[in-house]
Amino acid sequence: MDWIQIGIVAAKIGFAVAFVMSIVPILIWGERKWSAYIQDRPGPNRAQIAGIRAGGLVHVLTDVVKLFMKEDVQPTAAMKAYWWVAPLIPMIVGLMTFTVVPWSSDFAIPAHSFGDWPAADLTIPMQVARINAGMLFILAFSSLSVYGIMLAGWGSNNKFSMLGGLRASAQMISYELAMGLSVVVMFLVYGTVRLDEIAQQQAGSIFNWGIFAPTGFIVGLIAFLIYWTSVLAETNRLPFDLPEGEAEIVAGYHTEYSSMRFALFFMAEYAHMIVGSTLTVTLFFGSYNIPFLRPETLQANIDGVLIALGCLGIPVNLFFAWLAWKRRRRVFYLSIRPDDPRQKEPKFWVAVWTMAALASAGLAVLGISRWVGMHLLAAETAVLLLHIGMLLVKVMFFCYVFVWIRWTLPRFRYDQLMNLGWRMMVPVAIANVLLAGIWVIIRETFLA
Amino acid sequence: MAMEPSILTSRWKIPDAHRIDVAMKHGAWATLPAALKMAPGEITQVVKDSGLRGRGGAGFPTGVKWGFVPPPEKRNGKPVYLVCNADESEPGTFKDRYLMWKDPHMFLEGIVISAYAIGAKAAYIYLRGEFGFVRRRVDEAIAEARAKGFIGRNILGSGVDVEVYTHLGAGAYICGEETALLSSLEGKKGQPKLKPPFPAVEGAWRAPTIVNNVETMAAVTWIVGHGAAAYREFGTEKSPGTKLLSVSGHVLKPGVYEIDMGIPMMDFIMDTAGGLRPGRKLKAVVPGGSSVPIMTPDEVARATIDYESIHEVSGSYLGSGGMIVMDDTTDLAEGLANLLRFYAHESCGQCTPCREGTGWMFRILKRVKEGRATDVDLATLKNLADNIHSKTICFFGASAAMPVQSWLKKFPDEFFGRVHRTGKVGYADVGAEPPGGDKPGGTTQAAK
Amino acid sequence: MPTVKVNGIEVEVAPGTNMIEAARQAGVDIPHYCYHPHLPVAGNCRMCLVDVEAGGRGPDIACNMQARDGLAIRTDTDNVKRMRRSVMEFLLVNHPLDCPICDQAGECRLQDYYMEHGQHHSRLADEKITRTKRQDIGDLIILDADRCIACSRCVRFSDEVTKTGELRLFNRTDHTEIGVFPGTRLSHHYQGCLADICPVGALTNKDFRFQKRSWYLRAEPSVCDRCATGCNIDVDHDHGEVFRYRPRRNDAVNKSWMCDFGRLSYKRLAAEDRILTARGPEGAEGVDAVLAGLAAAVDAAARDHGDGSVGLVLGTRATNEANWAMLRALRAAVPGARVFLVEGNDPDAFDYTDDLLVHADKNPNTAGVRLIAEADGAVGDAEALRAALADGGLRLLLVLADDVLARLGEVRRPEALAFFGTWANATSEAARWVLPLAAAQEVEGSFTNFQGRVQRLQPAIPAAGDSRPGQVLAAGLARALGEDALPAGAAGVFHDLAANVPAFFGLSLAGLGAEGALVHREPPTEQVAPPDTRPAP
Amino acid sequence: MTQQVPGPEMTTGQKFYVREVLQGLWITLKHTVRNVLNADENFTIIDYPDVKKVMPERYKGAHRLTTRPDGKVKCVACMMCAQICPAKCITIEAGEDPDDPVEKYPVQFQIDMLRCIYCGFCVEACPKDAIRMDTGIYEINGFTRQDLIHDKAYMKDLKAGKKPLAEDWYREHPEDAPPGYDVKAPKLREGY
Amino acid sequence: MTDQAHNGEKVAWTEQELAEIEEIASRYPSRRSAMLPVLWMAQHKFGWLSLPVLELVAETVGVPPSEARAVASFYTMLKKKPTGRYVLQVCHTLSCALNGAEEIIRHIESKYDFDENGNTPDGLFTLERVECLASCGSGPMMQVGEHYYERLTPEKVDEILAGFESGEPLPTPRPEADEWQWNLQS
Repeated sequence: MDWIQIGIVAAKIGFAVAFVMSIVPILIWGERKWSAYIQDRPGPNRAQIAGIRAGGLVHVLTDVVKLFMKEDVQPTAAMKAYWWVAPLIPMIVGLMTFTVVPWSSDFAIPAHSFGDWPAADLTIPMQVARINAGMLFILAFSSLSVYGIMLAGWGSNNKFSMLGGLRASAQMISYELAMGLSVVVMFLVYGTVRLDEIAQQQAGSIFNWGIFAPTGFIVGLIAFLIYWTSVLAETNRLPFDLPEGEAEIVAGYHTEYSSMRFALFFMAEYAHMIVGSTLTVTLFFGSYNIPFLRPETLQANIDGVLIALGCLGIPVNLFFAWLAWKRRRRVFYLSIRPDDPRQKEPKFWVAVWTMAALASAGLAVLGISRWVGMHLLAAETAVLLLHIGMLLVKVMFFCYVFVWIRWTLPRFRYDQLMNLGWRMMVPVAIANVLLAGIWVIIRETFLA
Repeated sequence: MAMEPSILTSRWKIPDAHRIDVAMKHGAWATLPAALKMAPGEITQVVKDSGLRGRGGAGFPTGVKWGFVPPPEKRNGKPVYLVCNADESEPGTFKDRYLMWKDPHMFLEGIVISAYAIGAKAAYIYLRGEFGFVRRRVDEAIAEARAKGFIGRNILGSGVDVEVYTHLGAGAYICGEETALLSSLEGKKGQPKLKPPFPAVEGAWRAPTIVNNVETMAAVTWIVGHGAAAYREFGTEKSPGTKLLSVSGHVLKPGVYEIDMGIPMMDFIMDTAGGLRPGRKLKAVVPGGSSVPIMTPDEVARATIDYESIHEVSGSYLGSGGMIVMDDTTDLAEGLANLLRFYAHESCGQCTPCREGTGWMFRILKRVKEGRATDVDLATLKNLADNIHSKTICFFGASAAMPVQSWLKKFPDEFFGRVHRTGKVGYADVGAEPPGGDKPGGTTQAAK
Repeated sequence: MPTVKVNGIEVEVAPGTNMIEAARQAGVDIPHYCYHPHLPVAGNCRMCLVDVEAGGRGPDIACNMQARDGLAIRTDTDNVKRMRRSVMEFLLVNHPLDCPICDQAGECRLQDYYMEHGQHHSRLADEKITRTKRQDIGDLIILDADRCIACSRCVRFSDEVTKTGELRLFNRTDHTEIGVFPGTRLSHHYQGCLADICPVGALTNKDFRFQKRSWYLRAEPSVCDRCATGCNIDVDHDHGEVFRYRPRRNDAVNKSWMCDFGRLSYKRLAAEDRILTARGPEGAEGVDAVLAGLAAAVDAAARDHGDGSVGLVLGTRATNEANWAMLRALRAAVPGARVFLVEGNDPDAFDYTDDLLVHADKNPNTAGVRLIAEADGAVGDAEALRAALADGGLRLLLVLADDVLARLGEVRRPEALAFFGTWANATSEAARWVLPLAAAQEVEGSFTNFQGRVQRLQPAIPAAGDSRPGQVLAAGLARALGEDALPAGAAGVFHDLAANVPAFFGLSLAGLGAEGALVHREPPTEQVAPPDTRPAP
Repeated sequence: MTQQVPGPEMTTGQKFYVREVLQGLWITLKHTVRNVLNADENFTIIDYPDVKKVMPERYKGAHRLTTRPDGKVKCVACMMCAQICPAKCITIEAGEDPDDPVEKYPVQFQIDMLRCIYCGFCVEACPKDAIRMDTGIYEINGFTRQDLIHDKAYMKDLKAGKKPLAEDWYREHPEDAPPGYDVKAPKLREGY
Repeated sequence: MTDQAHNGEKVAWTEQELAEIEEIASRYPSRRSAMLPVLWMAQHKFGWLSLPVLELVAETVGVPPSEARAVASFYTMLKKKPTGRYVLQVCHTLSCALNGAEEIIRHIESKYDFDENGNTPDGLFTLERVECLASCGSGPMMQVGEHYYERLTPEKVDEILAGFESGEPLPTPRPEADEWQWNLQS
């Protein structure tokens, strides 16, 4: 391994961490705003920078500042080692699991693209670690996060924390089983545990997606439902957030945590959401693939795609700019003082959306440039960016589904939770595995 | 009319009959010497036999009343007082004033005889405050009689002492009620006292007291002089004797008439009293002072003038003989309001129903008169009258209630025509017979 | 004894009893306003109208109906209900809607009977008649003629009880208005009773005015301690604060009345000069420490100078129990101690006496202490005390409740003085040890009034500050002196007292009842064993 | 002991809750979409605290003491509100006003808003219409406990918050309406 | 006892009046029974019953002053306010009302300017509406002093009042009824 390869791996690690960690604050903001809209509230709207509130995004900044500045309260009777290490585990686990997720098709650098380098065609897999264990690695790691919660619960030396920790571990272990079984179904139908291969298999039509064709529809759908439900439980999100049952056990396992330690738990939850969404997308929803556009096709027709995207982006962004301009007549702006700094906001938004429109125009220009043969942007790079963008869009959609479900459904009772897990999902998952096996035999035998 | 007897009024036509010399020429003070020769019990018996009923209004047999005075051994050494009730205040009644003015010796003689009969050493003539001029004449008569030895110590050498004093009231209708009169005589507010004890047992100054009307006293003179049998030749079986009637209102010859009891009422009104003004029809008659129930022309036509007949025919009373005749020009609502104003003005203010109720009834009637009332008010009025009647210390409450009850009952149209009809109240609610078309009895809260 | 029937219940009553009282004995409450058991019958409110079943005619008022054989009344017929409703309506026709500002609210007969007998909707469509409101007619009375229902109770009270006749009903008809002669004021010292007997809010107590709504108050029966009459009172209190005294009916003592001096004496419970903490030679130390110091001094005096150098003055203002417990405590520890009884009035007693209720002796328990002293046999009087003080032999004097120094006047003071009292006075000023004695309304115990009637006190409020009942202090002193056997509870002390003082033979604290019990004028020769009413240990 | 009230029997399909869950999701989705798109109409979502909701007339907000024309409070310290208050949060000290025909007035009238449960019984019980909760004030806050004990002086100065709803107000005062607002066909209360 | 109501004059009885009071009081078993006669005397002497007068009466009769005021307030003929020289007491009860008492009252009211107490500013007249005066048969009627003016018509009222205005004294106390009583006319 040479330094370049090490550099490439380091860059990929950096990207993976950045991918998760940059979505987390946006997700936190998104959850606040979406939940507010679901409940007909305005959501966060007080924090501002020079009158610009950015729809409440500034609050995330203030939260970060606040959490850094806050006193780190440490219970006297806490078991120090456990207590210290506990918040780290879920976060590390969340980031670790992301290492095997592919975020694009392989990135090929043709030989001698940059003078002498590379010596031969260099194919860089777009995932941090392409290991054979693949999904198994994820299963192994994600089950570790329960340690963080258990240690936090135990180490806090607080009965609420302890109860929360116990609940969490019982819940996570219960649902891991069903989750594993539903993943097994996908292994069967894909015939591999490697996520990059799974992603490749789903290219093309959306009927190549995991929940559809390769799985004979019903098997994949059932597997998806079980998997998604388990993911909800694994991430301790509503309707399965019993470890934090505020009404009964205060805040559960992280009752005693404050400041950045609490923030770690907090972020870990969102990191898990992102990882969960990413895996869902990877397993069932075509991974990074753009529907109906195989990577090869995409690369071949990248000019047209860029032009189309850019041209579509301009009116859309201008429409949003127009909306923003219209919003200056809201009762809100009539209610606050004329010299209030927030009066600038409509202009700000108009500017932002105009910039976005310009960016779209730039995209179109890039496509045109390729079309006329100027090659301002390499086709491979464009494909990479489009794939990452596609993945981002899909992941964000499922993150929204997380939030959506949270603010729609009420919390389960603990016995209901256990009932559902053990008496409903596990049998159904086992049956589904059988079904999948039959399907695979049929497929291999009759349809091949 | 030929049949007009002249027992009490025998000296009225004689000029200056109030002078003792003139009066004695015509038979005054002739009975006294004979009476003094009788035992007190004998006189009482004669009066009892004559069936003389008190002429003040209640019609209680005089001799029976005298019999209530405890015998000397039961009096604890207390004296007996005779009080002559000359507080003639009943609207429509003015016979006593004539009697005292025209022929004071007639009743003075009766007073002395009565005082002797019941064993009283002092007799008080309680005159209403407005009768200052009458008092002067009575005082003169007393002085003349005293000079002749008919009044004072050792009357006519018989050893009997009777002092007669006049006592002037000061304007209060209620002082015509015997216990109120005694209170007033004692120098207090003229408020009726509780019965029992009755005045004949415990009256003025807590001593046995007999209170008799002026006309009664005058009749006693005649009865003792002529005997009970002679007296019974006049009048009817149960209402023997003659009666002074004072007629007022819409008749051509109002005034005081002495009549033989039992003559037809309509004849009396139409002939003796001069009849109505030409072209007028009789509308109603109040036969015995304002407080007795009213009579319709039909009842007048059927009734004869005596205690029983009037009550049987119309439920009314002969009372004090103050007959008020009303022709068809009369507005009965206004008339009743006028009467109630009188009662509201004259209530002594002692006991609750009368104190508060008369004023309230007047206020309602005032509104009825002015057209500001509804038929619910009429039901209230009737109900109030029922609530006052016989719930009070003295008879005043009933006196105020009876006109309301009877006027509403017998002339409902007069009142219903003056009020706003809500339809909640029917004729039965005011105690009236429902006419043909009207449904019997509305139901209102007031009526309940 | 005539037998009458009330609602079918036969009841035998004393001759001359009216039917309201007879019905009360039959357990039937007949509503009334103008009738008052201690005033002449006026019969003008008409609220007590009842149906006469037998022995009379028609509906009649119960207050003016004397019980006689064969009389039967009913109070539960529809007619009676109708009559009550109509009378209530008449009473309220011109009554102002003053309940929110009226102090009588909560104990107002109009309200009570209205809830029970009223018709609960108004038929009055006309203006009400108004009369003069808020007239200041006496030191203790505000008159609101508008609220008056002309029951004339106050008129009869001022005519028959105080015989001053200031109050009259003026005018007639519904303009009848209660009042005094313009320019004059109530002059007697029973003004508070006017507010008590007024069934509505026309006469209200200026002192109590707007202080508290009556329904927040709880009443505890007690006895007034301002003079030897010992009027029975109800102590109205809320959350440990006394707001007023009201006379409690006791026909043998105060009927339904009490004087204004006694009535206002509730203020003394929270007065500035209350002794709230124990004080010894070194300042405030706590009751037990001061008692210990006092006991040491008693011991020392008795040891050094003989028993006769210790003296005790019994308190005519303290309860029987306090006196007896004190006497027993000292006699047990210092058998030869000299005991005195100094009668007389303290300087803080009010200077007024009449022949109605206010007794010349302003101490509530003179009679009781006399009896205790008599039973003890060796109690000296004021002269004896003066003499004992003059010769200097009396070195330590314990004083219970009374301002003995003021009563004695110029006298040589003892070397050391201990004062058990409720209010500061000349004796407490001069005392070396001062112990806080709980006031009469704060303790359980008994007073014996001038008639020899033993009347029970019950604690209405907790004792103020550190103060304690006399028997508790006495028991504490006895303990400090080494005597542990004496009872400290009031019932126990009274039991002991009844067993030892002949005049009290056979009495028990719980057995005194609401009206008290007379002591034996001539003590029975044999001791009657009192019932032991002490609670089981 | 609680008692289980039997509900209607559920069908097998209902037991899976799939339809119900989807219904719920559909509703919340609708709200999200509408709020995102209607954001500039700004009436389903109010930009509190810069824009405050006008409370309906009968909204039970902070208490106020009504006054007579002469400026004195109508309250006569009858204690009815204190009596009825289930939270026992009203403290009144009565006094006599010698110059006033009403005689009795509250020297002090305090409501502990920390205890108040906004039941409105005090308003019902008041015989003088002296206390009302019609201020429309729903922001009851303070930095100390003492701040949240509203006293007579404070409550006396509060005014009735009987503001018309925005559409009523704009109908009468079109000049105040936001530009483009259609006075005749208001679409303001949608979403309530 | 002095009072503004009596121009600062002392309110007291003369010797002669005291003797008369004693004579009246001797007629009754209790002294307080002389209350009404003494009140009458006081009213005749002082014109009306002011508070000092009531106090004097109460003292004379031996009752609390409040009692004297209570009694005086009960009776309508005892004047608690100053009156004019001629008190025109017009009956307006039923019988007189039937015969037009209101008309007479309105007529008198229209002639003079009466204040709320019924007095004219010159102190000559006081108009009072009174209840039945026992002259029902001869209504409408009014009493001035002790004299009954009966069967009134507006013209007759004018004549009577004109006489008073010219200072004519009150006629001899008597009712007028003699002149027209039907059954006495022979």
